[in-house]
Amino acid sequence: MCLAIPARVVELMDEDMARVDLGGVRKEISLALVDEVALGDYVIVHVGYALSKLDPDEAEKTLALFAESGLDLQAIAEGSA
Amino acid sequence: MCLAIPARVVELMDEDMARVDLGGVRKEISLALVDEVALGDYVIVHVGYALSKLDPDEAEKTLALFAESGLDLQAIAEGSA
Amino acid sequence: MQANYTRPLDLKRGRVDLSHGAGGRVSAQLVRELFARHFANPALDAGDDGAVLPAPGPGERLVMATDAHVVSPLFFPGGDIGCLSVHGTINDVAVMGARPLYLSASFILEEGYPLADLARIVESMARAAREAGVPVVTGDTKVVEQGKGDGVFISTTGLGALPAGRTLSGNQARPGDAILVSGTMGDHGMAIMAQRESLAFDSEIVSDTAALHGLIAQLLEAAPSVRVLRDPTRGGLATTLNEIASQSGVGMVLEEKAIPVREQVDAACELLGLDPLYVANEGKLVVVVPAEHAEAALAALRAHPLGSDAARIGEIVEDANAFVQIRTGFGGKRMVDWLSGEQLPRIC
Amino acid sequence: MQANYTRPLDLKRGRVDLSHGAGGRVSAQLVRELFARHFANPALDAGDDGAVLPAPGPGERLVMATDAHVVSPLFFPGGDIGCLSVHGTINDVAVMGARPLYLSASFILEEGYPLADLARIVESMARAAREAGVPVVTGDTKVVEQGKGDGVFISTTGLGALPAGRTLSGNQARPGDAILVSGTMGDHGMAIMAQRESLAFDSEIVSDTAALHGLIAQLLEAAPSVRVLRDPTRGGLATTLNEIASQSGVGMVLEEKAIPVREQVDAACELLGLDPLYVANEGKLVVVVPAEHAEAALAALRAHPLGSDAARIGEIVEDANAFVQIRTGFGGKRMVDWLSGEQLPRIC
Amino acid sequence: MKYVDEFRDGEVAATLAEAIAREADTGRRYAFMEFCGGHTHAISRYGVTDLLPANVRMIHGPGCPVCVLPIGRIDMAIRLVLERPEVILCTYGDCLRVPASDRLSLLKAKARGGDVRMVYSAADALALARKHPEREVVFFAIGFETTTPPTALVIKQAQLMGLANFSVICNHVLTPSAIMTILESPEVRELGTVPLDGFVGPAHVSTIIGSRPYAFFAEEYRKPVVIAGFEPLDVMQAIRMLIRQVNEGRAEVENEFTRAVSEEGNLKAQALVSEVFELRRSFEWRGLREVPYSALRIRAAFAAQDAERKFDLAFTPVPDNKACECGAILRGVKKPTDCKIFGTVCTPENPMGSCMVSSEGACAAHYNYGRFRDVPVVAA
Amino acid sequence: MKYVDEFRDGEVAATLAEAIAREADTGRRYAFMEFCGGHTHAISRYGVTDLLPANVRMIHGPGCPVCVLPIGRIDMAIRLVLERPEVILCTYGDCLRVPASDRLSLLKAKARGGDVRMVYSAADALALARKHPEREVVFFAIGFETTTPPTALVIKQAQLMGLANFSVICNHVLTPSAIMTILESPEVRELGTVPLDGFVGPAHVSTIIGSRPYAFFAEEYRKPVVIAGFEPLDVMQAIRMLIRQVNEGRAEVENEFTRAVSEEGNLKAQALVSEVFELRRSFEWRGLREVPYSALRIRAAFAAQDAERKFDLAFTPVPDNKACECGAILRGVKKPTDCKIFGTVCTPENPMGSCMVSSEGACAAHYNYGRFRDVPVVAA
Ligand code: SF4
Ligand code: SF4
Ligand SMILES: [Mg+2]
Ligand SMILES: [Mg+2]
Ligand SMILES: [Mg+2]
Ligand SMILES: [Mg+2]
Ligand SMILES: [Mg+2]
Ligand SMILES: [Mg+2]
Ligand SMILES: [Mg+2]
Ligand SMILES: [Mg+2]
Ligand SMILES: [Mg+2]
Ligand SMILES: [Mg+2]
Repeated sequence: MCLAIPARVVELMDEDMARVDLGGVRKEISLALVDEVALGDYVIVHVGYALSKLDPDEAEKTLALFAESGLDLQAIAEGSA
Repeated sequence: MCLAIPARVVELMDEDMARVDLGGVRKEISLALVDEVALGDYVIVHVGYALSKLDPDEAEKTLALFAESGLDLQAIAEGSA
Repeated sequence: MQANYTRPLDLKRGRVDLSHGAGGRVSAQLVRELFARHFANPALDAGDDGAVLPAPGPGERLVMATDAHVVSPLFFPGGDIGCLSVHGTINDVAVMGARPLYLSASFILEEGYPLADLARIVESMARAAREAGVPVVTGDTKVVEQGKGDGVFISTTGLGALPAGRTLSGNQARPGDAILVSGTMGDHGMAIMAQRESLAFDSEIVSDTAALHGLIAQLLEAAPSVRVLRDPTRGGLATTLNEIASQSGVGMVLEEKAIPVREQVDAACELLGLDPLYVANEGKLVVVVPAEHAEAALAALRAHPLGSDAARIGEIVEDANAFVQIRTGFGGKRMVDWLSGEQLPRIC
Repeated sequence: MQANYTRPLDLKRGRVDLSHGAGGRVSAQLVRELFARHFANPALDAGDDGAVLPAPGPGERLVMATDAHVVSPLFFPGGDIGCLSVHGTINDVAVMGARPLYLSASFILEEGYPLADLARIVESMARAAREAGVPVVTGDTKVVEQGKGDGVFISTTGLGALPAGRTLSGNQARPGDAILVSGTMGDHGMAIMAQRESLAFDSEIVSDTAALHGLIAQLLEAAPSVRVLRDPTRGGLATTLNEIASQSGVGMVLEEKAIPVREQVDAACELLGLDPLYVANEGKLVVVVPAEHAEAALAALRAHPLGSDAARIGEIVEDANAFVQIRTGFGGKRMVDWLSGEQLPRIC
Repeated sequence: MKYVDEFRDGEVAATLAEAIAREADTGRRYAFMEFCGGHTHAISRYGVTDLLPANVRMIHGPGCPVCVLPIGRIDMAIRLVLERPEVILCTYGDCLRVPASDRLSLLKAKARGGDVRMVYSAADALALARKHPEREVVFFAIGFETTTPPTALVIKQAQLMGLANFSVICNHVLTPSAIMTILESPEVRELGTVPLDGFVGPAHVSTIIGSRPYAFFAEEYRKPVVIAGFEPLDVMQAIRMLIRQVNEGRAEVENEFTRAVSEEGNLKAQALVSEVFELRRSFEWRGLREVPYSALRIRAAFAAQDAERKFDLAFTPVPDNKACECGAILRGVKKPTDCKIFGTVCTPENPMGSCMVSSEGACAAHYNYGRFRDVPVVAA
Repeated sequence: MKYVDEFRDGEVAATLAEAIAREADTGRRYAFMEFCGGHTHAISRYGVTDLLPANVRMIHGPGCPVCVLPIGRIDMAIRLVLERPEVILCTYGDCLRVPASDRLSLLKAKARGGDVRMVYSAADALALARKHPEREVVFFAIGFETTTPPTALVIKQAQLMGLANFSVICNHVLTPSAIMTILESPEVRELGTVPLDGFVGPAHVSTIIGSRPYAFFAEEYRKPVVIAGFEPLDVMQAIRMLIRQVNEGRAEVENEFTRAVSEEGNLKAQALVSEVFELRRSFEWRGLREVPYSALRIRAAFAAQDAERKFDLAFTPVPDNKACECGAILRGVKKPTDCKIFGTVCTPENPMGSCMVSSEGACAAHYNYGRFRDVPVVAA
């Protein structure tokens, strides 16, 4: 449920509107539900509204956590080799 | 102007309506503009309304007048022969 | 569970919806349960993007003709859009002198149209194709939103084989040729008009919709010298004759009294202020034939059930202006021009 | 006075009205000043009810295919209904392995449609036909009242010649065969969707509409063993593969990562909740070819400008249930089913 | 069709033609105007001219309600239906193609999204209003005295039913005023400039108004009038009767159409018309300009049914094409082929003047039925 | 696509799969419910199950707002749009095909002449109302906490603009109440009957409500919850985190989706929602029956924007098909293939129960993506 996707704000417009970019596709959305969005921020877009900002640091951390399992695996593989 | 055609009343209906026949085609028309129309009468129909009754005797007389010219012609032709 | 089950189409209460035209499982089902079922023939049954068909015999050329059918109402006395769409295109192939071989059919359906009515149309179409011996070998179906169509539109394309050496064309009429028609004028158009809510009248007028290739075959056998054949559809006899006159660069002189018109069609025309010469036919022929073969041609037409009211109605004359003239039953002369605008009932 | 003068069509400010479809002088004018002018070819110019055409060579069979075109909007990035209606039908003929020869076109116009836009469509159609070398040899035009059509509908029928001995059909796929596509998936459908008022987004996505017979000729020369060709239009690649699987009674296993999809198409699909495998193409091929000739076929596709993104995307397997499976880029496996219903943007 | 076919008989026509030829004085010319489009149509359709001697000439009058409808009235209806989406504008088929300003017509306004519908009868317009209470149904009514009574009837019925969504744009015009205008034109008044020896009087108009209103013309202007049916034999007989009057120096109202026309006309219909309508002080006729007291408007008592009041519609006159010779043609001074743009700029598909608008107009009738006579048959 | 593609990486997936296999205790079975359809979709779409060890089983929850929408609510909208021609009913694409009574759906109601339109956004519905002042625009709003704030916004905007022709049928439902209902079901409560070892918590719902509301379940019912993004790597990581909690005997709320979800959520959106909406005492969920305090309705202060009040709409419950096993499937007791009519009477084209309605429902997901596993590959 709740199809939403991170997109980058490429233009701030009047009336809480913004243009976002997703893989080269651009769409006007509303920022009325989130505060303090800046150009270049990623926001999570749902039915034409930004629901929240996306935190790039946290995204990196999560990706690092995934990778961690890879490292573990590698370590173990090496250990067992 | 004023396309109108003689048609025979084949059915008297409610609310001043009647069904008329023209060469086998039947259509509902209004008799609201003419008085005392009887079954079998011919009426002059225009935009779905009877405008007047057609007088069969007068029609015969008119046809006879046409024919008269024919008789004349013949008489003259014979006279000149 | 069944691996690939689909519940059968609801041909009683169901209606066309957008999914019937979306190209997915439901579209495939509509094709399978309705179109393929009724049109059944090997080329269509293959279920490919195109039909593979035997080519005509050696020396023969192809004739291709197409018509979009948009009649309203879809069902009318004497027929419906289904059989009409078969006859209309077969006739365009046949008047070129060709043996009609195959038909394609493309449907544009309006969202909300009852499947039961669609089924009746498809059955009628299949029956007409079967009776004519001309199978519907390929097709396509699209669905448009409500208010963007009008129930059912059917475009058909016909393919035929033209024997070597035969040339029938609107440009072949020559001064001195006789003009024949295969029967009464205006039946189809008037049968449709009688159904229009705004004009409604009662009559026994029925559409003449019919496939004419049988009649034509008989005619061409008896009178191979026939120069022009055409079916006087939209625009009626008047417009068809003007087309031929202008293609051939000749004039015509018609004999009004000789043109067969049913009494009821005549009467309905009087009521509506129309001229039967401009009212559409869907099962009639105009024939231009050298005068010396006119009687043979006429006899051949009359010998066929679809030509029993055939008549010789006039002749081709020299006239670079391509005027079609008519000697009225009254004794005068006038022009019969192209249909101007469209046929609208008049009060004046 | 001039004997038969008609003022030229007002192609700047004029609009389609019912008289353009009534079959009279105005209809003839529309044909003459617009259709015949742009499509100009001897068969059409004859102005008869059907076109007389040379038949294919000895031993060749005919292929006949038809499509109704009802796209909205009528003009879209990369094309319009005019060129689309030429490409779509040429492709259906070409995927049967036939050389496309002739097209017929049937127009259903909505009262009120601007003649200037109609002229653009006809020009585009004529250009597409010219570039493809496949003339529009016969046609028909009807006009429906406003609110009973949607601007312009075009049904085209194509005729082609199939060389002796060639059999391409959806029922020819065999276990072990390779599955190729000639390029990126979903471009056409997404180019259209981007124009819909309710979804509007900006992108550089353009329709891939193109005539594929040149590409196909090159392919069949390099890999005559090709078993199935099909253009994955409505319903997209997913539905086309399911059609082939069920016609041939085989299964398929696809490699998701191998299926080419443009980044922007992918992104637009994410935005709308759609799957590019179900989005329509109008200039792409699906090819089923014995594995041993797959690389030759791929090379031939890639050597053609319309096949530069061609890819081998999977293989045919034994499966009487005709399931199409896919190995996801993620490492799992799932089915790719027929399109169910129609493609609607989702929020969930 | 009884009472129709007998009056179209070619054999009788031939004998009548002989009689006319015999009775017409070869030493003089006869010019008669058939006022009505119905007669114009019959003459062209049946080729009556071919049956008349060369010295008998028929002049086509202004008696086609479509032809005389001024552009500004159609403009008014088009503005209404395009500006107000709630309006269903209904009218007779004849009105749909009448050209208006900006290359529009009601048919083209329909193509631009206006809800314009053809009706066969005024009653159908009323029915439409009952069927669509949420819409405003406006009936664009045209016609001479013949077509006026049905309009009067539906206006009265709408009032009785309290049908608030039905109204009428009244364009009904009067025959006698038009005849008068022609007789008052300088060319006709100055004897000799234009020969006008008599009138073939209206058929169906006269079923309503009777034969009496024509007496004035006969007496005041010394012009014979013969009321005639619309079948071709009626027309020929009327011509014959006119020739006799001219020959005998008479100027009377005679009635050839006795089978349907009486002296007093249809009193019931007349009463209805005067209950609902009153005279307009002046009304523009296409081709004839402003004609005093020549049209009807809806009485104040039926104001709710008067679309002109209800929607505050204003009439803006639009000048005819400068090259158009309609006025002169309608007065018998010129023939269609005397117009420089006949058959080139002005054709039935693109009429420039009123006479080309409906097939009953002098120019359209000549174009559709007679123009082959203007060009020699050319060998291919 | 940045922040998307990285979370779908097949190579990372393989390493995560290894990690899960390593960490999962081969001596026990794990059953986790992903509440959200978004997770169900990701699992099916990417074939995540193939990357999980055999003893880790995912149960598809009721978290698809389309699936849980009761028939009676759609019936209500259909009645409205078919009975009142002035109504334009707009809704998200997802709702159009949801089957209602009498074999109808909004799409089929459209085919019968109802003016039903798809919108991409609540803002589009509002724009439609401004564009068509003569019509009544009714927005049929569905969705969980994610989709509710936009609806609240347009209701407030409509009130501010004084837009009298815009109203909303509110079908917004609440995630925590649904989770509670599942946890309160007899099978889950009676330990052992149904194994339910933890929840993958909603992604986008949580961007609005934050992670805090789930603490209650973790503490009260001793069920671990891991909030996860909707990308397949997010799901796998969440499963790994759930396995760890189970292995370590913890029952905590953890957040895998920290890049978008905070503890407190989107306070601005929350404030807006509570200004416009209030709790419904009870609401029917398809498959779960009546769930207390599980949905929102429009506050009296916004009554003018409440289509249920404005048009006096009444909800009539419609029983689910008797053979349908949705309830049991949603509680994890049964699988789609346990339903006798799965894949025969009940298919995505003719769904009988809620789980077949949208591609995110358990039955539809299995039908569309997984049914090939149920039948052996048969040689032709
Ligand atoms: S031809 Fe046209 S412009 Fe000339 S007089 Fe006749 S109506 Fe007027
Ligand atoms: S298959 Fe259909 S009927 Fe059976 S449980 Fe699933 S949704 Fe319900
Ligand atoms: Mg044709
Ligand atoms: Mg035809
Ligand atoms: Mg034809
Ligand atoms: Mg197709
Ligand atoms: Mg319709
Ligand atoms: Mg096709
Ligand atoms: Mg195609
Ligand atoms: Mg195809
Ligand atoms: Mg045609
Ligand atoms: Mg439209």
